[in-house]
Amino acid sequence: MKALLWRDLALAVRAGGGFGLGLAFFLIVVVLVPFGVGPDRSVLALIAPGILWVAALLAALLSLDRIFALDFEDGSLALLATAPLPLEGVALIKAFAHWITTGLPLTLVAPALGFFLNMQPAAYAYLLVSLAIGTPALSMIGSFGAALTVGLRRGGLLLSLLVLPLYVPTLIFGAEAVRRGVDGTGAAAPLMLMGAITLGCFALLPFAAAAVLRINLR
Amino acid sequence: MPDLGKYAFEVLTAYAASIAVLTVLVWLSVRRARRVKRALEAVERG
Amino acid sequence: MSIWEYANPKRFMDWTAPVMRVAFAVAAACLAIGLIWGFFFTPEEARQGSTVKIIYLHVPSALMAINAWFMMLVASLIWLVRRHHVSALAARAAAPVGLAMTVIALITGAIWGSPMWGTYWAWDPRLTSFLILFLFYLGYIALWAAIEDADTAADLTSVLCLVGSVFAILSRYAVNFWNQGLHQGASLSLDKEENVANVFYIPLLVCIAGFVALFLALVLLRTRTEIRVRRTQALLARAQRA
Amino acid sequence: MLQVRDLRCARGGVPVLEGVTFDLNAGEALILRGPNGVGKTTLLRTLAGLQPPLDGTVDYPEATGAYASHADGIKTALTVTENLTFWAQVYGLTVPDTVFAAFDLDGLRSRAAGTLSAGQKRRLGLARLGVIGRKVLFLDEPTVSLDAFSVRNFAGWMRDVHLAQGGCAVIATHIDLGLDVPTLDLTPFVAQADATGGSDEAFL
Repeated sequence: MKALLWRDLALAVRAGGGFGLGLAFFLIVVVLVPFGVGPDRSVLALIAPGILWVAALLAALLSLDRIFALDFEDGSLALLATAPLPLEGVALIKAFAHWITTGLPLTLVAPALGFFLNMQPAAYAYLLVSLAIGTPALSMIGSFGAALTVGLRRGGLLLSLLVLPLYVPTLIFGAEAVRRGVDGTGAAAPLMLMGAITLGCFALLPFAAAAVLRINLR
Repeated sequence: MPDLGKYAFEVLTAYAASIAVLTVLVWLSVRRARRVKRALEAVERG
Repeated sequence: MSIWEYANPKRFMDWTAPVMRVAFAVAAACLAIGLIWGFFFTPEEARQGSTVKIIYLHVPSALMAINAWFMMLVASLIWLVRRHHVSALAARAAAPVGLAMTVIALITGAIWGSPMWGTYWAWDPRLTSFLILFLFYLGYIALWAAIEDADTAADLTSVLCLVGSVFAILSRYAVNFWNQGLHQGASLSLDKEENVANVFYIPLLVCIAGFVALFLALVLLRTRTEIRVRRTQALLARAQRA
Repeated sequence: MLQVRDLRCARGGVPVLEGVTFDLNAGEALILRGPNGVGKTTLLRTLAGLQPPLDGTVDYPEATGAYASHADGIKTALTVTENLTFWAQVYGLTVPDTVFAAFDLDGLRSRAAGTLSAGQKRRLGLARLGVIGRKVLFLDEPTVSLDAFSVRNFAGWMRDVHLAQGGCAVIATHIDLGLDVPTLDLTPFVAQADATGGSDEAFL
């Protein structure tokens, strides 16, 4: 399992643009928002957490279809399926590698970008915590979606259509946690619920992803 | 016609829209069913 | 003959032909009676004025939108466990009908609430969860369309239905959490005072029966069509092989 | 070591082969012959466990099977050594130094796999088999895009290293490997047009 993780991280850094791709996209989306919404600082401050969360979601979504598609095309997915490594483990490791290359950098950079959107100072901490808890779920759900559409033509488009509805609970709880954190009504509840979803995803989705990979490898 | 009062427009649009969606759904399903049935009979005969 | 024998495609085609016609007849009758009765012969409700008449479309369609997904979930499980083609095709057949029911529920719900909320679309939790259900239906139908091999399509869509159901329920409560909720209380809940006054109640039941019958008839019709498509493909494949 | 009893396998829900039965003891190999599309790849994938058979059984000791297909699963961004080290670690082993010589990869150790020629990539794919130390091999056209010298080299490795150490292999190939091993022509096992078990059977 560690070998697969190291290989995927090495591949991401060497060939896939690695950490940069997700971050660049995230930066662009955040910078674009004021052009769309207008430079009014009070409006921006109000919507900053939501925008950052949606941007994180889209950045995660962007690099999802590469998780399995590359291995599927060059045959290593079939070889992995016949290796002693369980496919559930492969799905888990792929999700974790995706999180490290996209989710983690987003979480660290998001507060800094909050600065652009004139986010209230109180929100920085909550944003960081909520993204830290939420982005792993985005990667795991995304890994399942990628496994679902790995063999299909135009899989990327279908992947977004299938995965975005699955992101709704995490997005709602994530953005809500920051909002409640800021206006003092206690962000513990949404954070814990989101944490429950993330743990649930990591507990159950690898099996669904493995089952779907086996079907697609048939 | 019952006196629908202030919200006549809303009630009528709701009914019209719903009935429209249902009829389109039924019409599409029936049309596809007939077309597929003809195709199957052609293959079975052919 | 065990119940599973009825799921054999050929036998399924035989016994569903008459059932489908009966279902269409019942649906037409109930919908006609229910809607006309509800539209013409029920008094206006004190608070909502005549918009209460929308109840005869919103409640049944909302009910069917959710039950359609539940039916698809059961059909997917049957396919995954017993590999019965008919149940996978029935799930595929039910999806567009469920989608239509969700659309009706959204339209009627939005319009029904508009006097109270002042706008045609308010982010009310229950209405929003129908919007999310709409996206799930869309994804499910799109996945069926994207896969050539019939068995793989059935397997993948079944797994999507299972996973989707969990997230649909999660979204249902997440949405509640996100917005306190302006939706009217349940029109048909069991406790007495919450219930709709009697004079509205009977036509509502008739409408619900009509929607259920229509759903059943449409699913049978579309499943039979899917079976005929599969049979055509199978015959052509066999002819090509011979 | 490998028992196959009355195997029936399908491709895209359509039965392709049926009644396939053969045994392989340690140190033996079997070459599959037959026209393109007869089902060699389907049979190998079923034997390797990538797809469930419609009928019949495949028995070989737990966790000793390995599969190698046309696509040799090489990551172009990694070097030859990294590719092999990865596969070795997945199987919990280390890369034996002899494997570079056996597959004539000595000069390419630190070359990125992307810069290799088709023949060199194929040799790297085969070298993986030398690294993972699996006894029962299912090889689909292993010597495609290899020159005569490399083919003899591979055949030598198969005979002197793999089979000699008690391994066995089922190889689908058109190229004469120069190995004096039994061959199995799959034509008699082709499923009739109306063979049962396919996913369309319920609709016919």
